[in-house]
Amino acid sequence: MIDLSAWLWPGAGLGLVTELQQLWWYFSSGLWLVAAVFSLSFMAKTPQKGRYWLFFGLSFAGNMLLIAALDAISFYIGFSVMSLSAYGLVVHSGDKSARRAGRLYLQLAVMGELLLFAALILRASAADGQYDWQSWQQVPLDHLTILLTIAGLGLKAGFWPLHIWLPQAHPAAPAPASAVLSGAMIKAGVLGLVLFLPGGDPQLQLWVPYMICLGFFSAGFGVLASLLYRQPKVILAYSSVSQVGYVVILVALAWTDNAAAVLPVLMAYAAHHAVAKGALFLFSGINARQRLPAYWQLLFWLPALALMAIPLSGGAAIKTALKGLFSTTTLPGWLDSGMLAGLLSLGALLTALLFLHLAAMLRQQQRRLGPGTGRPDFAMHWQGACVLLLILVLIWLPWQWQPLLQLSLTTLAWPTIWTLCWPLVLALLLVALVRWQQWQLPPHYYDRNSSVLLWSLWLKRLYQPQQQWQMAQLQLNWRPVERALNRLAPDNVVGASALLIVVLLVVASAFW
Amino acid sequence: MVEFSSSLNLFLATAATLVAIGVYGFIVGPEPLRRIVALNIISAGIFMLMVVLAYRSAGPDAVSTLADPVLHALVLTGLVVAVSATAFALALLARLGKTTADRPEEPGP
Amino acid sequence: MSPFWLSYLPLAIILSSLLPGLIIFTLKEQQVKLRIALNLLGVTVKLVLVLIMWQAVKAGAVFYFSVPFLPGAELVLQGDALSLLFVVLSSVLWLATTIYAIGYLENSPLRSRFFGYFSLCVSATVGLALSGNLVSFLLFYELLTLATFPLVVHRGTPEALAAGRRYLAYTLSGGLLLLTGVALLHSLVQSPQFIPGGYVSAVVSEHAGLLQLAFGLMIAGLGVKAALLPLHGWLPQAMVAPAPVSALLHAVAVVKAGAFGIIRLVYDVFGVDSMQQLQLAEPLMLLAATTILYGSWRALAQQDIKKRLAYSTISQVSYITVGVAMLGPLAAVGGLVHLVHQGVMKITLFFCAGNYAETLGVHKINELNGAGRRMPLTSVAFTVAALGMIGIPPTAGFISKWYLGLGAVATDNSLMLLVFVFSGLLNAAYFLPIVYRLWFLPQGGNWPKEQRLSATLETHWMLLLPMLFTAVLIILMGVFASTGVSPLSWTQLIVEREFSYD
Amino acid sequence: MMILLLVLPLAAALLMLLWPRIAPLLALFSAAVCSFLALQLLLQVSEQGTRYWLLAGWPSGLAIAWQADTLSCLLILLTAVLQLLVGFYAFATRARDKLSQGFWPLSSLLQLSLTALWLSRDLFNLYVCLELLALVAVALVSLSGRKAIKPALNYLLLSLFGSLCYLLGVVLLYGAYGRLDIAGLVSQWQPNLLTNSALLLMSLGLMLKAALWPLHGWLPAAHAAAPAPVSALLSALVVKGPLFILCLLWLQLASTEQAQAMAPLFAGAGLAALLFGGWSALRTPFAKNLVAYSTVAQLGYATLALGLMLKFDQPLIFAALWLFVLAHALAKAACFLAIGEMSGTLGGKRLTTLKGASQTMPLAMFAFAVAGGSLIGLPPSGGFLAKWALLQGLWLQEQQLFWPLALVLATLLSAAYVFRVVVLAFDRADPVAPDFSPQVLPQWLALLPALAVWAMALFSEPLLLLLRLEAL
Repeated sequence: MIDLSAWLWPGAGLGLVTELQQLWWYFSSGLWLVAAVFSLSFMAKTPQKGRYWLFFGLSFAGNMLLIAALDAISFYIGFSVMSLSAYGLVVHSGDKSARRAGRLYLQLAVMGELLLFAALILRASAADGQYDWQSWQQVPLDHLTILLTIAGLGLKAGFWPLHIWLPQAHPAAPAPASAVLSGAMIKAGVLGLVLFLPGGDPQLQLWVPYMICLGFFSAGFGVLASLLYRQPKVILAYSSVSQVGYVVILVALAWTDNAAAVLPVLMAYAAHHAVAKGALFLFSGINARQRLPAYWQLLFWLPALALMAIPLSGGAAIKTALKGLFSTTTLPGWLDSGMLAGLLSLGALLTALLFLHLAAMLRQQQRRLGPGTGRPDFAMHWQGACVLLLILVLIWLPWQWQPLLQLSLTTLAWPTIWTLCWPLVLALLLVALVRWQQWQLPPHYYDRNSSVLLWSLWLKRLYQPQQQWQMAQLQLNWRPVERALNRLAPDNVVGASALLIVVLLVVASAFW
Repeated sequence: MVEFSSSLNLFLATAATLVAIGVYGFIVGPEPLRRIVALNIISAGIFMLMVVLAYRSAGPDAVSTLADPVLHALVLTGLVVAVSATAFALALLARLGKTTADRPEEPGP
Repeated sequence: MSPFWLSYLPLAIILSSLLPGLIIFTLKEQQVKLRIALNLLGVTVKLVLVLIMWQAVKAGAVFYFSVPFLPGAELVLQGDALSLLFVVLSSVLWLATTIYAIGYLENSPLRSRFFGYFSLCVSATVGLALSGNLVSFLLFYELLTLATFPLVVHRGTPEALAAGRRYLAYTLSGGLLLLTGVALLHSLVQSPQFIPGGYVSAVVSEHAGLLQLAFGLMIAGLGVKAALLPLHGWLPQAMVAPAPVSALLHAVAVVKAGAFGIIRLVYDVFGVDSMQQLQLAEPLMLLAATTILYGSWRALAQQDIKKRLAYSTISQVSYITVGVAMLGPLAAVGGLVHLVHQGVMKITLFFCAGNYAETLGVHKINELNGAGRRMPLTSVAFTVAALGMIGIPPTAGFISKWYLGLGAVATDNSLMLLVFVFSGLLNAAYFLPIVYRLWFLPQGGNWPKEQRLSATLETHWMLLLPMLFTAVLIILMGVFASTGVSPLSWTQLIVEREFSYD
Repeated sequence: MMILLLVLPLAAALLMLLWPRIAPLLALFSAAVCSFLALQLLLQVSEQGTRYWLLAGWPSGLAIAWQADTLSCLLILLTAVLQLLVGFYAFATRARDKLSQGFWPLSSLLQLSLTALWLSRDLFNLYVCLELLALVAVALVSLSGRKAIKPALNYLLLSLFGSLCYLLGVVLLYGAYGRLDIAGLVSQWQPNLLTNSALLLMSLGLMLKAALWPLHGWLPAAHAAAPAPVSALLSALVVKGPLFILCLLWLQLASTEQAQAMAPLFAGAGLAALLFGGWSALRTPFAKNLVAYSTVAQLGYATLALGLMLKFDQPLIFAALWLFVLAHALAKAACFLAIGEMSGTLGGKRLTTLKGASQTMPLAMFAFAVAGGSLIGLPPSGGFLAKWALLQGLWLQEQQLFWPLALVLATLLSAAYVFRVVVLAFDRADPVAPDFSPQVLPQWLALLPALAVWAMALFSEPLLLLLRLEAL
């Protein structure tokens, strides 16, 4: 740990002190590094590489800084650097959709930044000039601060309804950038939520049930929305929205007294999702570029299945643990743990639907690319190796990390397998049914441009007006009046002055 | 306060009339010469007033004996001033006449 | 160092720029070297003197120098912590601006006049910073108006003349209102030295109405230069001046003079207690808050770079006023430190704008597309300064906003926090599009009027160096805010002294 | 010493008529000696108190009363110094401007009459001084030749008319009280119809001569027509003579009720003069007219101060009145000299000829701007001192808001017309080329009075104290 308080502000420091930070640091840096390696090949032929690497490096640095931060201001610095330079990644391609998405991203990023700023200010003044996390843990929260924090960080974490930039920005960014956007940066928001809002605070307790509801809604919403899109990266983005919903539930649970039990699960979920989603995004990048041999589909299915929580996968372990947490945490009566478990199963069904849909769309994309150019070249292998690396991490993760390993092993029990599997099976059946019956919504329901872009445009027009209301300039021409007055002036100064004297004399004596 | 014998009232009225005529002439007359003359009439009126005032505290029959010498001195001084001023004014007027004769119409500024 | 010698230090600081200025007036146009030497000599001497003073003030000394002037109001030069903040700011930025101006005005006519008035302007600013009572302040305030006017109209074009007229109309009226207010206050309590805690408390109960009137008049007078809302009209016009002048005007001299005056008025004339008793702070704060939002809002629609910057100045300077008017120590730190930070950031922005105009002939925002590749250093500096203006960490702007925010919460002005957040949004809304154009849009066609000013660099080194210096300063002041040499620590020292009177 | 102050200019004037060739030297010499003497006198008087003389040993009431108080001494000093400065300027430019030889004796006579006027405390003697002053002034105006004759004649006629009004008033007073010295009159003064009308008559006559609004009509033409040094003297000194008498009348003679009744009228007239003069100066297309109208406006300050003094009886306001007079005298002299120099060199009467003057004639323009700064009242000039004193005096009266605000407005107008010229001078687009190469020395001489008015700041404290004491 590096103590910088003598140089910077009180409490300033960097270090990986808690387990939370360590884990976050490892999976984030891992993902960033893999994405960087991937980019070496993937971005080799794009114009303006320098700019790409600049922003990539900057946001990487920002992300790492915010994880290693031991105080709120360092976190905030890292957060700002990360989110603002990520703009450069979003708009990298420079085409119209990227610019639009970038605009929306930046608008929301700046808003989030400032909301977070306000929250930080409130928090810091409540903490009486201390900025380190430990001091902040002791200070009670108030609702305004909570709201501002959730809004500010939530805009980065991207759960419903703060997700609106995700489905725009992820498809627009190059694949490695989307991978880190979705894998690492979203998690940065989540990390913030955990760090800023320490568990056990009485005010915060009141928010827990609502956040759980929000999480569930987000999880469901993400999937349902994704079914209406056919672009793989959009689907992946919506999948992130949905997955973050679960993370939000975990974060909310971590705010309760049960934090000690929840945190490992949260960490596991975050890491798992980061790696899996990173792999998926990278794959979608490869998939969109060239025709792939069929066995390459494995690179898709492995992470997808992990996210769909088939037994023995990390995903399954986490889902199971989550279900367990519902029963061990004290929640208000109307949040029945059984109902919540049911919702989780429903969520699993939906997730499965999403990935099946995604698989179909990826295949479609392949088909559209036409006949392959022949053998996959070195670049493709390089990129594939990166994805594979992530997948290996994904598989290796549960075995390496003790808590997760135990959870994974429990999923091998029969009842658990059943609970985990029936949604998948049901999903398969459903999809098969839909395919067979050729059920489809009317075409205009698909791939709609989000109205968010319109709002963003409207907002832009608002803040970049060509004209503004101004005070009407009073245009009065005094010249004629002046001329008329000048004409009144006497020609004969002597006579006029003398007359004036007489008049004044008479008037004054009359009044005196 | 001042008391006047009634016989002096006539002189007073004359002085006032002179001043009034002069002022009228000064206001009305467009030619400078008329104004110079008018000024002289006014000063004549004022000097007359002064002369009359010199007898202000005297009785009606004591005209010759008890005049205020200071006022007479003042009148003399005033006359000197008035004459020199008039002379100067006339000189100026003459130069003005010369210049307007040289250049009949003078463009305004 | 004998005390006798030291007591003349404030005077010497003023003279160190005044005398070179006066000599420069008499120089011929061709004596370039001599002029530059004189300028730099003045700057160096001033910096050295300021450094001496800084060390002494830090140790607790207070400098005092007075000449008899009006009955009950001497001409006092006083070097205390607050005045030193402004003196250091203006001296350092004067250095930067002088170098910049030498580069900017190379081969342009009437340079002797320009640099002469330039030095006068700085002398007036420093005098204003050092003035120890209201009457001396008033004097330098008016001299500043006079010294800057020739700079504003330096180009002598019809627009410049119109701007100059407008500038004068505003600033002279302001000066007059200030004079009226100072006279009123003088008739009530005379004009003693500035003192932490103010000196009006004795008559607060007796003459509350008149004191309020005096405050209103003086704020109106100072508000003209500080560009408070209804009185800001001159500032956007005055940007027709050459870039170094705009830089100096916006960052240091004129605008800051007003803000500095407000600080003095609130803390050292009225004092916090009297301000509260007279209920003067609230209206001032609201006015300044309105100005913040209005300036930002108007900046949105400006298509001219310098004009946008000018409206941004209107908004940013009011942060200082808000910070001061919140009457809390933390807010005061924020306001005072923004005096410095805004100065450095805004001067950087104007240097950049000047570089674009001088090198590429670009004046409009929509001509800036792709300038980041043609002039990377300038664009980096611009970006840094713009981010600072928005208040993105780790720039200096963040520090001031941070303390302002803390102060707002500490003084229970959550409304102000909202204002800061919203204004931050607006700042982002008018700065980020420029940054976007610089870096992300391709260059559209030829530059309007491109000149190659340097063989190797993107533009003349004298235009680059000051700008880079201030840009680096922005980052340093932000990152090392807590160290002993930062403006922040100095303002904390000031606030400690201002708030610990009894 | 005082006699010397009077005899020296007279002797110089007479000698000049004998030896016209050394006239300039004589004039300068006498002005220099007089300045020195006046300074001595001022120091003496400020130390030992006011000095009185009764001429020729006559008893009080009969003799001509003279009195040298600090105010008189200050004014004498001002007169002498300005004579000297303007004399230098005239000397430096005499060849170029073809200044008539008549200037020198006339200027000495002007000094004589003014000195006598400042000293005199006898109504009739004041009348004689006034007449002499007017005649000399008119003669000076007429020096510039053809075009000046008409304005000079108008000036003369009105001046004589004013003198006669004044004389009538004096006569009425003498008729009532039988005395002419002010000190004696004060002791017997009663406010009644007679004194009322006498005061009115005298005041109106004096106002006409001092060109106070609304009787200022003759001034712009006359001052604009005169040669530059003459305009400087006229604006700076001549109009102050009647003003001085007016102040004597109202501040010393008039009873409190009379003063109170008249106060708003004077203040109103002053304000009107400020506004009207300022506006006219702002709109006139001619350079010298601008300065002349500015004189009308600045005299408004004095009138305003007089009115306020009558109303509030506040010594500070009295000090303000005379500070205005002092500052205006110096500043206006500089203005006229500078403008004269510039329009002479650039060749044209119109204001537009001054375009770009800051490049072609920077010194003269600087002089004008510096003097203008005092007219506006920028610190630390003399004008500022006056305004400061006035404001202080006003603020000492509770609930006085109107007059300070009016003052602000008037000052803005003055700023507007001063900077109208200055802004023009900074025009680089199409500067007017000089007809011949500008001379440096006259420009410096024009700058001198301007610097002097700013140097008043150095003596501000003693000045204010002296003048305040004078009012008590």
